[in-house]
Amino acid sequence: MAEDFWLNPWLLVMALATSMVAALGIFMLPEERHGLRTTLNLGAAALKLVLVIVMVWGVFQGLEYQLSFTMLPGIEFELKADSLSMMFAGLSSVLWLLTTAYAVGYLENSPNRSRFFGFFSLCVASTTGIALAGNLFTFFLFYEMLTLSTYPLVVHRGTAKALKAGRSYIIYTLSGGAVFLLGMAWLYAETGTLDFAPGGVVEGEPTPVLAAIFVLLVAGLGVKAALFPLHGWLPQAMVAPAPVSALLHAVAVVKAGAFGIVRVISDVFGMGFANEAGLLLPLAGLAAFTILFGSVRALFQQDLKRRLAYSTISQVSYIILGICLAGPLGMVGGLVHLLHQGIMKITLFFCAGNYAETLGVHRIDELDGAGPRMPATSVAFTIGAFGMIGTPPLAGFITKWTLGLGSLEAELPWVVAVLLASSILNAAYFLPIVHRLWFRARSDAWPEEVRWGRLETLSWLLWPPVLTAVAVVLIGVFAAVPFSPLSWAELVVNREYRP
Amino acid sequence: MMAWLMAGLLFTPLAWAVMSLMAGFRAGWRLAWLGMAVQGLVSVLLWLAIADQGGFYYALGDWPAPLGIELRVDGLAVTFILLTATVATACGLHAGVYLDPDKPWQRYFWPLFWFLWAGLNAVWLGADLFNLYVGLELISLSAVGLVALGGAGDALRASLRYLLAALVGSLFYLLGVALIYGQFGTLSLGGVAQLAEDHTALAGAGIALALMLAGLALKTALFPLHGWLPPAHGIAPSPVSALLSALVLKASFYIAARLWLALGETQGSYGVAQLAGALGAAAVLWGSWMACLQPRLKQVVAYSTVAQVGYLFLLFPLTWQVSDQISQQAQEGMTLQVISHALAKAAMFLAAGNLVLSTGSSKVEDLAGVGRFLPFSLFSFGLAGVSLMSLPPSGGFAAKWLLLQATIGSGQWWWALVLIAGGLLSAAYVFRIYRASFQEASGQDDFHHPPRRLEAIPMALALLSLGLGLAGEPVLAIMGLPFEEDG
Amino acid sequence: MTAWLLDGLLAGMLVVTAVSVLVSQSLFRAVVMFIAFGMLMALAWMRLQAPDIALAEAAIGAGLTGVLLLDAVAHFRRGGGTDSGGDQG
Amino acid sequence: MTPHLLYAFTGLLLFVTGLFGMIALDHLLRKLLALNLMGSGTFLVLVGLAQHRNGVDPVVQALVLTGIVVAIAATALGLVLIRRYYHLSGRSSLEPDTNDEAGP
Amino acid sequence: MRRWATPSLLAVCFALVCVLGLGLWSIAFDPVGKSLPERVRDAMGSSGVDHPVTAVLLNFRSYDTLLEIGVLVIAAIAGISMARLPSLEDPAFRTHDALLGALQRWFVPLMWLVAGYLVWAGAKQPGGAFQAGAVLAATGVLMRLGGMPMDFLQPGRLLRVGLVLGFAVFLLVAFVTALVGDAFLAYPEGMAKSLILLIEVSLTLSIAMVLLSLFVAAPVTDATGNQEGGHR
Repeated sequence: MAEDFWLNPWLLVMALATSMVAALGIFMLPEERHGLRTTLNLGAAALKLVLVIVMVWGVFQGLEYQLSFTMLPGIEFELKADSLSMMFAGLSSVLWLLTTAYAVGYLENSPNRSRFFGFFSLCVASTTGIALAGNLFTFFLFYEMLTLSTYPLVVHRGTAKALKAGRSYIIYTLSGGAVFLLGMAWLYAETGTLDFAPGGVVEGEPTPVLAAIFVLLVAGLGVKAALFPLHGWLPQAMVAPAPVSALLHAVAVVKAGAFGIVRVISDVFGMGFANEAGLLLPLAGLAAFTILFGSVRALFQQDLKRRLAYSTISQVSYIILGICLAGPLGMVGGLVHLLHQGIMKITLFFCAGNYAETLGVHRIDELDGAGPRMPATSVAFTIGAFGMIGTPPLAGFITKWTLGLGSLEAELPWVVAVLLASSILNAAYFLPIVHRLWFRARSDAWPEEVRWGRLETLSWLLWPPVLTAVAVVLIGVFAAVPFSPLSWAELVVNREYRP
Repeated sequence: MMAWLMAGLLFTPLAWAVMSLMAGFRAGWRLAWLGMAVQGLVSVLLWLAIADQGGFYYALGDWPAPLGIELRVDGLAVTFILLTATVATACGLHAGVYLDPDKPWQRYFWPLFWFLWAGLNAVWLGADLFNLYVGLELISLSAVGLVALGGAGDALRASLRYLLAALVGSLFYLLGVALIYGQFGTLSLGGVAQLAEDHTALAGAGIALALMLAGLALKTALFPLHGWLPPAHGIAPSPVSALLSALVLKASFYIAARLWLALGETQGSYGVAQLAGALGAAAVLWGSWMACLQPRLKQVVAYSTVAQVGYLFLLFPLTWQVSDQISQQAQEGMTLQVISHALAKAAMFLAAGNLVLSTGSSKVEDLAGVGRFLPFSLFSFGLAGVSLMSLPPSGGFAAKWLLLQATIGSGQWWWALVLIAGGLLSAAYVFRIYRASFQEASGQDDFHHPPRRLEAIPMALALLSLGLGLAGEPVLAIMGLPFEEDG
Repeated sequence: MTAWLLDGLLAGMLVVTAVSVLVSQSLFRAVVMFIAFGMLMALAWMRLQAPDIALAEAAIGAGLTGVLLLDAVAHFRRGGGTDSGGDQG
Repeated sequence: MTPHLLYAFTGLLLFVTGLFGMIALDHLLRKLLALNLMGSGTFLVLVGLAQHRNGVDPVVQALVLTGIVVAIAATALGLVLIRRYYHLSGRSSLEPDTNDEAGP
Repeated sequence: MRRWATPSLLAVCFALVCVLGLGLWSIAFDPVGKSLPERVRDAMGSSGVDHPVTAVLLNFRSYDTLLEIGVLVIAAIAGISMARLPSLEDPAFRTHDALLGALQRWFVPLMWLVAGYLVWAGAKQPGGAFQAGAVLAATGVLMRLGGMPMDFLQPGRLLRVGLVLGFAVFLLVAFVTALVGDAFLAYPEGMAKSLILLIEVSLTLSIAMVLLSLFVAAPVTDATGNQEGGHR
């Protein structure tokens, strides 16, 4: 009885529906019903979090949620919750709640909020769908839905610059989707299945055709994961409002790409097969190059959000690099970074948004003395930055340590060198910001300062970064506790390797 | 029972045409409600009947073929009848509100509308080559009449071009019919197909088939014979454009497909099949490209029709001398593409009409800021666009998926590239419209709000086309209903 | 033999009138040639042992279409607005 | 070879002649005439070929009667449109658009 | 470019003639299948008329004929939707010719007679509704040219009734035959002849009306267009 309740597959649908229904409701609401809209938004986000927690518990117990129906002959729409999908779903539902709260504050008094929050919710629904997708086809469905629902967010401001960024975003992502579709259709024609299964569904000898399919699929996903040379859209998309950037970078878009690559490697081709076919090493090389390339480019950015954007390009490739190490430890490192990077990066973006909204600061050289002016925000930013660099005992350290062990296990010592070099570069582009925040005095007035009562900024804007910053510390310090990202990643990998 | 269903489909639209000619526009509209209800009911009943007892030939006037005219009532025909009932009803409901009842010429809208519907049903069910010709003419002339209705110089020019193209196409088809009759001595498609199986690769029959296909391609606006389409579809009132793009074009394509499936294998050739596919591919690329350049909203949609029709012609290479399974996939893909394009394009034209009505301008650039005032119609337009871009879960995606499988399965991978490129190009013109509407407004604030119903209809159609992919299997099941040759 | 000669002559004249419908300079002439063509068609139908069609062709094809066309030519001759169509006679 | 076949070949020639006129001529009225030539040609092929194989064939004769009525309906409608178009715009031809010509 | 257009078009047409001619030739000397006229001969007995063409038109393939009348009605509808004024209102257009007057006086009744005969004869020998309708219409055109006002041709109820009369009767017969018999347009035993005659007569009137109305509708006067979004 109790088992039945926990195993109810409609939980999957409900987890999807919360944000989907919220989106529809919000579209219908008149522009001026702010209170109702906020309630609907936060209520849906909270409800989704509860549903996901229930499923996390269930998956931990070893249950597997599954729901499917046939769409076309041979093609199923399938939702499935396994340990890997709960990882991504958990991340997105937690961060959605925080980002929604943040966005409510951020967009106070700006037009077109119904449209914004409607697409925002759709975007999260797509992310949840990507997480819960039980086969490649369902994954693709939500992957394209994500593309469509983020476009209005990117161009939300309607300025010429935003429209240009939106255009390049849509060209990149739709082309990626098309390439992915081609790979998927070919895969189906070759293997007759699109299912995800631990250890992969591809059988037999590696062939050039399978290699070509792998390249197509990874190239399609690499666009969203901002893998070099497919990263061009990401820095431009920075014109979007801060909560959008935060969501795009930490949770939705780039992570969808990275998560997809993980799925393709581990559940479609199978780690062993992909490694034997010699597909992983080139990808690892590309990921390593992207890590260094992103970091170097970040050094030269003067715009705070652009620097963070290049940092994202660099950091997401850690995930791919980890998977490509083709060993249990490497995979743990990659997966745990999926969560860690999300939480750290969203902290940084929240803070950047706060500086922009409260002080009107967009450029790094305008940040002098922001620390004393906005202490809580700046502390959060500092924690995020140190986390990124990989300072013990913060979250980023756990990642880099595990990845390092993984690369030694895989006997690829050059990866350690890449990790070290990247950490040094990270420090090189983050420490000057921290230095400016705390150790430089302000000589002139802020570009556009807004006062929001007693606190340093609006409380909607203040709490999300503070909470995520606390989380960065906690998941680093308590990495060994059950349900911490690290333990969950180990759980995923254990199940993957010993199904 | 069956006789009444046939009558319901073939004769009631004609009767309604007569009655609404007697009535004015408003009375005609009230009449139309009843007529559309009857059509919907009859279509569903026919579907149930076929599902129950399988498809069959129906001899009109109790004269069996080849002497009399036979109707072929099978799953595919029922699919198209249901589609027609859906789309035509939507367009009719939209037209009743959209058209200005005080203009004296609007009273002739309903008779033409019903004649068009009768012609469509006649074509879906027709299994007699000459009867199909008459059905085509019925459709073409009423479509031309609808385009020209009350029109000014531009509309007349468009309708004249349309008329001439349609007539030339019909004559090509008829010449082909003449040769087929000379060759096989019968006009019944079933009889011809049977004879063709015993006598393969007859030179004359091959030429006749090519002639008929050429004429039908002209009527379907296959590149490079598409020149007449954008003006006609772009300038007609929106409900008419929707009807033309969604259904009228499909009628001639449907005949071409039926001919090809019946005769292509035995009398066609690799060259004809590949040529049709190549022209279709060119249509996809050229139509999409032209759609990106059009300054007027409805022209964009019209060129998109040129492109989308191109996909349909991939049916020819994908069903010629391939395994049954691949041919089946291609046919299913084609059917889904017809349905999803019909729904999406009707939604798009109706939504475009609302946008034009609301901004008072037909230019794309004047859409700036409309996103704030008319999100509902814009949203319908967008959802329909998703289907045209063939993104999942839309019907367009399901169609493309099946076609992709057929291309890969038959080893003709070059069509796969066309399918992919076409999807991207259609995204380009759809996003061009979004982009214009997201632009923050330069002053223009006096948007007119169309009535609720005008907004609801395109939305319903767009949702149908979007959800079609999810219901792909049951829809294809209708098409796959069994057919008994002598039932 | 005479029958063949007659048929051959009729067929030849059909083609000749058809071509002259298309090439004649003046619109009026073209229409007159077209009516003549209709008459020849009626004859041809008689030769094909199709009296029904011959009657219809004479009445509808040559007769009515001819009147309609002549009326239209008169309309074009009177002129309706600025002329850009070129050839009228 | 029968006389019927001779007429069928004549019909073929008429069809192509008409097609040529349809494409080559600009004036709408001439296009309409060319169209009628094409129609007559088609009817000749239909009857000539069928009667060549069957002898006198009432079926094709009936078909051609139907076809003639359809043709005159189309012609008359075309005339109405052409005259109105001429009246409103003063043009007697479809001036070449940026795109392809009507017709094949 | 333009210089080469006509010669290349000619070449294409020539090629087309060759290909089609070959096709025609190969068909003419290699026909397959049975011949249809024999079946017509066998079925004539139950067709209700003696003339095979009429039997095909109004019995075996009556559905074609029904749709074809539909096409005519469509053309008429589209035509009269453009008519604003009757055609020959223009004084310059009216002929007061003594010859025409005399012609009319004698000719018109004669033509009516011919038309009536054609309909009646259609059952047994060449002739029928189309031919009769055309003759009637031609008579009407003559009368019109002679300056008869013919008010019934103004777009109005009477015109519309006239236009669809034949079509409506045809449809009605289709329904009634289905009610009493077992299929559409399957005429009951013995009734075939009278039903066909009824259809023919009403068709004759309608066909004449359609053709006349198209003749009248052709000329135009100015009218405002309705183009979407044409304001800006």
